[in-house]
Amino acid sequence: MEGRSVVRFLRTRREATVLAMLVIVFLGLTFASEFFLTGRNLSNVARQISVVGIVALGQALVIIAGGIDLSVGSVIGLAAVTAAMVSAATGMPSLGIVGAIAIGMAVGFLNGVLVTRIRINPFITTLGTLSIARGAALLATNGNPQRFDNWAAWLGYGRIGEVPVQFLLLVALTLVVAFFATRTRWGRNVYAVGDNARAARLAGIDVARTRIMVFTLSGSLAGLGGLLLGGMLTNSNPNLGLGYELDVIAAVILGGVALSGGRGSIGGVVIGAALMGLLRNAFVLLNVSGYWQTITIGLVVILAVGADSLNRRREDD
Amino acid sequence: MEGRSVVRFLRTRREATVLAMLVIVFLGLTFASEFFLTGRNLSNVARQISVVGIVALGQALVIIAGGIDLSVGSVIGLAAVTAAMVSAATGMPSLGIVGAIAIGMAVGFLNGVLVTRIRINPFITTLGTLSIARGAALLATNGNPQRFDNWAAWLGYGRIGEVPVQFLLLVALTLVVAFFATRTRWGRNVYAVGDNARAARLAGIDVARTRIMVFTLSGSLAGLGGLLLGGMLTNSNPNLGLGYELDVIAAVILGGVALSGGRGSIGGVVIGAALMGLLRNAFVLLNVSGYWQTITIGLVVILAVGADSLNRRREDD
Amino acid sequence: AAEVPLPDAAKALGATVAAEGPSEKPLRLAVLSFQGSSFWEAADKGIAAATDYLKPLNTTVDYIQLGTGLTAETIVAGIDGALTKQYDGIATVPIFDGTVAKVNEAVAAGVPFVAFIADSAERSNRTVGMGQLAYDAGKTAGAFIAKQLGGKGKIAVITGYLGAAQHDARMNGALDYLKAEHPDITIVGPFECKDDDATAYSQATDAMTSNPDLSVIYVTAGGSEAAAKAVRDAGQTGKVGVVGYDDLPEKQQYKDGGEILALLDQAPGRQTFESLVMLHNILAFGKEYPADIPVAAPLALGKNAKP
Amino acid sequence: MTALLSVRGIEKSFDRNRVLTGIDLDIAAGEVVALLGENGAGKSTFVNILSGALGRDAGRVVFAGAETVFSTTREAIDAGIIHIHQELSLIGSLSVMENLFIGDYRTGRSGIIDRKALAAASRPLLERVGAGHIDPRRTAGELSTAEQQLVEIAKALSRNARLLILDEPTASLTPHEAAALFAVVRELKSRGVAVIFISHRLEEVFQIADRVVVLRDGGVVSDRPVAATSREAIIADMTGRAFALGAMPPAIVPEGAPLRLAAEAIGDGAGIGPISFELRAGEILGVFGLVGAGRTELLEMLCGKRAIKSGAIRLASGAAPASPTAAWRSGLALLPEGRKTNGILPNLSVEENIVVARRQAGGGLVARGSERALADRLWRTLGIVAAGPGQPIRSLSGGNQQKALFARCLAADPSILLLDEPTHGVDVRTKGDIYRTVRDLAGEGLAVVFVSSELPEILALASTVMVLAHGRRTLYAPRAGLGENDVLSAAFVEAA
Ligand SMILES: Nc1ncnc2c1ncn2[C@@H]1O[C@H](COP(=O)(O)OP(=O)(O)OP(=O)(O)O)[C@@H](O)[C@H]1O
Ligand SMILES: Nc1ncnc2c1ncn2[C@@H]1O[C@H](COP(=O)(O)OP(=O)(O)OP(=O)(O)O)[C@@H](O)[C@H]1O
Ligand SMILES: O[C@@H]1[C@@H](O)[C@@H](O)CO[C@H]1O
Ligand SMILES: [Mg+2]
Ligand SMILES: [Mg+2]
Repeated sequence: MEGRSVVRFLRTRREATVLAMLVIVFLGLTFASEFFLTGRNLSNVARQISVVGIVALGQALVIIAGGIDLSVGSVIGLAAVTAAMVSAATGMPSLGIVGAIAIGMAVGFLNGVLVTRIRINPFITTLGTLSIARGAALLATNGNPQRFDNWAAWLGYGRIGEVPVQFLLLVALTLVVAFFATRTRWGRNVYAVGDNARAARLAGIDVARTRIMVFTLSGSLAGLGGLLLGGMLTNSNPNLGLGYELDVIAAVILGGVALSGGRGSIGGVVIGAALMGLLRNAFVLLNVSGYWQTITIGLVVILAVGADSLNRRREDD
Repeated sequence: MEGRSVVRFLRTRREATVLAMLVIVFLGLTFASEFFLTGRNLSNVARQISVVGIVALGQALVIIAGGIDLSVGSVIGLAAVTAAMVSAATGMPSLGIVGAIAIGMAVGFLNGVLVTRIRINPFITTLGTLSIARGAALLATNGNPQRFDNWAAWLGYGRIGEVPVQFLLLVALTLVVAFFATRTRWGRNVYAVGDNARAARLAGIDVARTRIMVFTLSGSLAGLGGLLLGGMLTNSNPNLGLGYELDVIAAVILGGVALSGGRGSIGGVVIGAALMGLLRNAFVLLNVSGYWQTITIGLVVILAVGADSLNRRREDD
Repeated sequence: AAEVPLPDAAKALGATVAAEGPSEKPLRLAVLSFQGSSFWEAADKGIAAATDYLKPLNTTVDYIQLGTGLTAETIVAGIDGALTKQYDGIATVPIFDGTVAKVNEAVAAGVPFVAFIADSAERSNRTVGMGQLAYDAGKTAGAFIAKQLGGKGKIAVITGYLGAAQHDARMNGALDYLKAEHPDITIVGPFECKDDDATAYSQATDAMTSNPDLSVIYVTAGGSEAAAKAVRDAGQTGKVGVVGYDDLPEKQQYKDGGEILALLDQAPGRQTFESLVMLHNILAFGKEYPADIPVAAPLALGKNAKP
Repeated sequence: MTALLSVRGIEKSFDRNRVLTGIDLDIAAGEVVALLGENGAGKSTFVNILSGALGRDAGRVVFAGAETVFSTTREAIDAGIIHIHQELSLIGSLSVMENLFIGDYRTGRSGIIDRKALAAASRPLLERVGAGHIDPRRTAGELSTAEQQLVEIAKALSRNARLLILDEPTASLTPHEAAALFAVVRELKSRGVAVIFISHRLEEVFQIADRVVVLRDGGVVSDRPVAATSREAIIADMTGRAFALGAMPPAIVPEGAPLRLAAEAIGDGAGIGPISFELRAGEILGVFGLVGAGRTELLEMLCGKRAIKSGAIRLASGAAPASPTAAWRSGLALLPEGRKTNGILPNLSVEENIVVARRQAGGGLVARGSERALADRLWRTLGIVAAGPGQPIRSLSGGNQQKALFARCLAADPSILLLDEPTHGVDVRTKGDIYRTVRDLAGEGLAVVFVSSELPEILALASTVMVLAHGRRTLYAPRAGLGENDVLSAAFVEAA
């Protein structure tokens, strides 16, 4: 990119504002804490970003397609216990991995079918499956945490050198999903469907299939998220992921995806997740008081998006 | 209404499906539990519906205007502690009432200004103020519940005969808000803005003012909700209202308000809140235990909206 | 070394463990705890007292606040941060099983680790674990309830979060005991209130309505004062009593009023204070403590309790 | 006579795109000024500035003797400037009567709506625009496009207009309804209301305007009394060169051309059909009818969007499509009516909008290079005016959006082209381009169904004409040998 287009990028893209914000927080932390720029801490941050980031990739596609997926938090919990229980029952960790992703895929597919075939609003559909998936996780385990300590769990806790495996997965998946979104027909169709579903359909796009696909993807990635979270803790609690949906959606929107559909980039989403993770790390490093943490998170979310809005006034409405 | 138009109403309006569902649950409970149709229980149900119902009235207007207000749960907590602390500090319960509603109003107004002037997406804005308001409530109280036991609290715990004062407030506010929405200039403008903000602006409607107004109203009603909840418990916990936003939004959508804005009725919203309240009552009356409660709530939400969707296929996309 | 006398603030919390003396080299301790309720506020008092007490003894205590959301990931991230910042010792409330691996990692790295209030259900290698044994506390509650009922009657159970180990253990400790020892006691519920006062209030109210013969409401976590308020509002004071946890100031009026029969207290301030002092003694003097320090579950009785 | 409106040096740019470079214009009370120009000339931009919907970069506006800077449409409306926008702007969820009095609903200071009074005040307005059959309590969203347009015009009457701006008001009206509109305009004119009238139908200009103002390259290139100009002169001013649409030779279906599609008594079970026809390679089937006749529904059945409940469709290329997706795959391309709601993908680039349908038939990977080349070629062929292929299509002028949608159809290389009002909002030159393109494609063997409300267009282009009325086929005959009257009388057949 030449100089001019860098400036243009910064002026026109929401993810640029968040990237700027990320850089500021990063520099601030470098000066504020001697421990921030240690390999160990960066590795912690990388791990803390990963699950939210991975789940946000799928959520981003759903939102770009004009939907929303509130069920991801519960799917994380359900997949985590599925991974642990399937591994334990079969003695085969690989089946645990398959199970976690498959159960997420199934919930996502169900969401997609309810939204497109029965035509239930996505917010309502996934609010419903949020409850159902959590209930199922509790029912399956009787509320008991499940030991999950095998090579499948290694995906969650393992490191290669200093780098968490989770983070490598995030990086790889980001590349794959970004490629999917920008360079494949199905990915471009996701944007078209979210932008104007009616026009997309008349232009020959199978809208229902596109929507089912993104929900299924989002569910699968949430399933993977559950596997990683359970693995990281070497313990799958049915309550894992409780409330994650709001964090994930915040990351997606921080990253520049429009809640109204049709707009947003995958790279931005990961930047959004990184900003949220960095803040949480800052709280611990700088001993920020509990109540101020809550307030700060709120302020940053508003600031990041607000700075961007002031920068570029919308032309519409 | 004549026979024909009753049928038309039932076939065409989402609130009719939910009303039918409500009637079914009501009848079912009448047979299933001897205690259901006692004055005492109905009075309990009426009280349990009230706060969610009142807060949902404001939320409905926000959603009809094309926005969303995630901050209501936190505003409930903030307003509850404000009521208690202001009453205690000034010795004047009336000032406690004013304080609760005023703080809700202030958060709502802030939401409105951020959404319209800084043009931050409502989801993000209110996700931010959700954090900030909760943090403020915790900060003000240091996490400690505040004794709130004076005549202002009576609004929350009092009954007139068997009827909870809360419920009378819900009924009165429903009538007022319904009248506002259907019969006043400002109310109709709310629908216009939510349906097509650009067209509304071109027709000379002050879109920003309309939006600020609905957010302010929603905040004020959430403030009142906090006052009532704190009063009911004669104890204002800064954590009151945690997670209420999802319940309130579910009630609004169950009641037939379209998340895309422009459509919905106020009466429907109260029916939606009543259905949620009745279900919760049913769980205890019928001793439905633990995990099944979670699953049932999810199923009912999907069923109520799904039955309606199947009934009337959407014409779009 | 001579014990350093405890300050009044610590005595008020019921603390008995004293420092063996000042440390030779400067020590840095990290304590990680949550915020958001009067329970954690009470725990904070112990932290503040220990911070003041240990400062002249060459030990600094840094308080890493974990915020208001109790999750395993938050605790793990907090411990990770503390390890990064190379503290000499760590004290926290590792309430979830998901923390086991991280605690073991800290101990393996040579950082003594003290758990207070609630340990994970699965045992970690933590240096010391102090706190109530939740299942046993539940059993104590069950025995108390049985005594109140004279072995016969009906109780309703309101639990905090289903799947939260501590809440489940308190619930099961009581229920297993009652089912085994007192089959004539009928159990209604459990109902999940998610630590929300308003929900607990409604559930208590509905439970009394649909069970006119109800005598006790057992609340395993947040919401006991709301349940007590429901009893008062329903005019059932003296007929229905609440048994719950944590003897906190806002519950006093219901003990006095007779709605609360008993609260099992955990003395959170004492636990945090003693955890930090033990860490100091371990690091500065190589003092050894038992790996498990059970904290008794004393019953703070209300007016209407049968002793 | 002093001017009611006096405009000097209006300038406007979007980013680096200079759209208006200094407009001067005077309009007197009671004068009807036609504002003409090619797609993207800046007509809508200019009138949006007058009515406060857009800000200006430079220039002065004096209205009714006072210098004005409207920052909101409300101020303009209060001053008496009423603007009917190019895109329909009714509020679908409000009733017709609420739309007529939108914003204050005749509530006065109380703010409380008197529904009876509102309905009573609405009826005469609807009658004046020839829409007396519409119940003012109906929800506006349920009305057909044309009915909505009429309500839109009635809306202008509800306000005390001193200057009425009509931006392509007749685009979705039949000649009959347009005539009713012109009657209203004349009545307003006689009461001293000034009117700015934008249209791409030049014959209308001669019917109604006093003066003709032509915009090109962001400035006024000519301003003449209507009597002192001609169709040719206007076109020359608009395009910057002499230009003639030139009579095209009549189209004829080539002898023995292969059958591409046959509709056998198809109906949707909801008032449309049974309709039968055949379509051969190289044939242009012009479908005429009044608004509401069911032409759009017919196309929807052909492309698989609307279920066929009776009868059957046979396609040379395979089975009848069950969905638009299948339709495009079997070589049917559809240019839908209503470019904003059914056509454009607003936030996507012009290029993506052009290639989207074609892409569905390709592989999984997006072939960027060939897509760009194709979009570039069509872009040039159709003369789309925009900053570049990467510009979001929503910021193109209406006519240019329509051209991009036409390009979308061509990009898919179809064997059958279904066009629903393809020249809506398209300027004369482009209309000519589209006609020629359609003819050329037909010459290469493409089969075309061309739905239009403009009779001259049907007659000039079609090789076969079909007329629908009330969902039934009332005429189906080769173009040769048909006169205007044959077609019109078939369109006006009463319901059975
Ligand atoms: N919001 C916008 N952002 C960027 N460019 C715009 C915007 N609105 C209009 N333009 C550009 O300004 C130019 C003039 O557009 P305008 O809509 O005024 O044309 P018009 O004369 O009304 O054309 P038509 O006959 O097609 O309606 C076009 O090139 C268009 O792309
Ligand atoms: N959304 C709608 N709700 C109810 N009726 C509708 C709707 N859309 C169209 N109709 C009705 O369907 C019939 C035919 O529709 P339509 O106006 O699309 O026909 P058409 O011949 O294509 O006319 P044109 O395309 O010129 O508007 C009309 O009677 C119209 O009122
Ligand atoms: O009693 C519990 C404590 O043990 C701790 O879990 C915090 O919440 C309280 O309700
Ligand atoms: Mg225009
Ligand atoms: Mg049509």
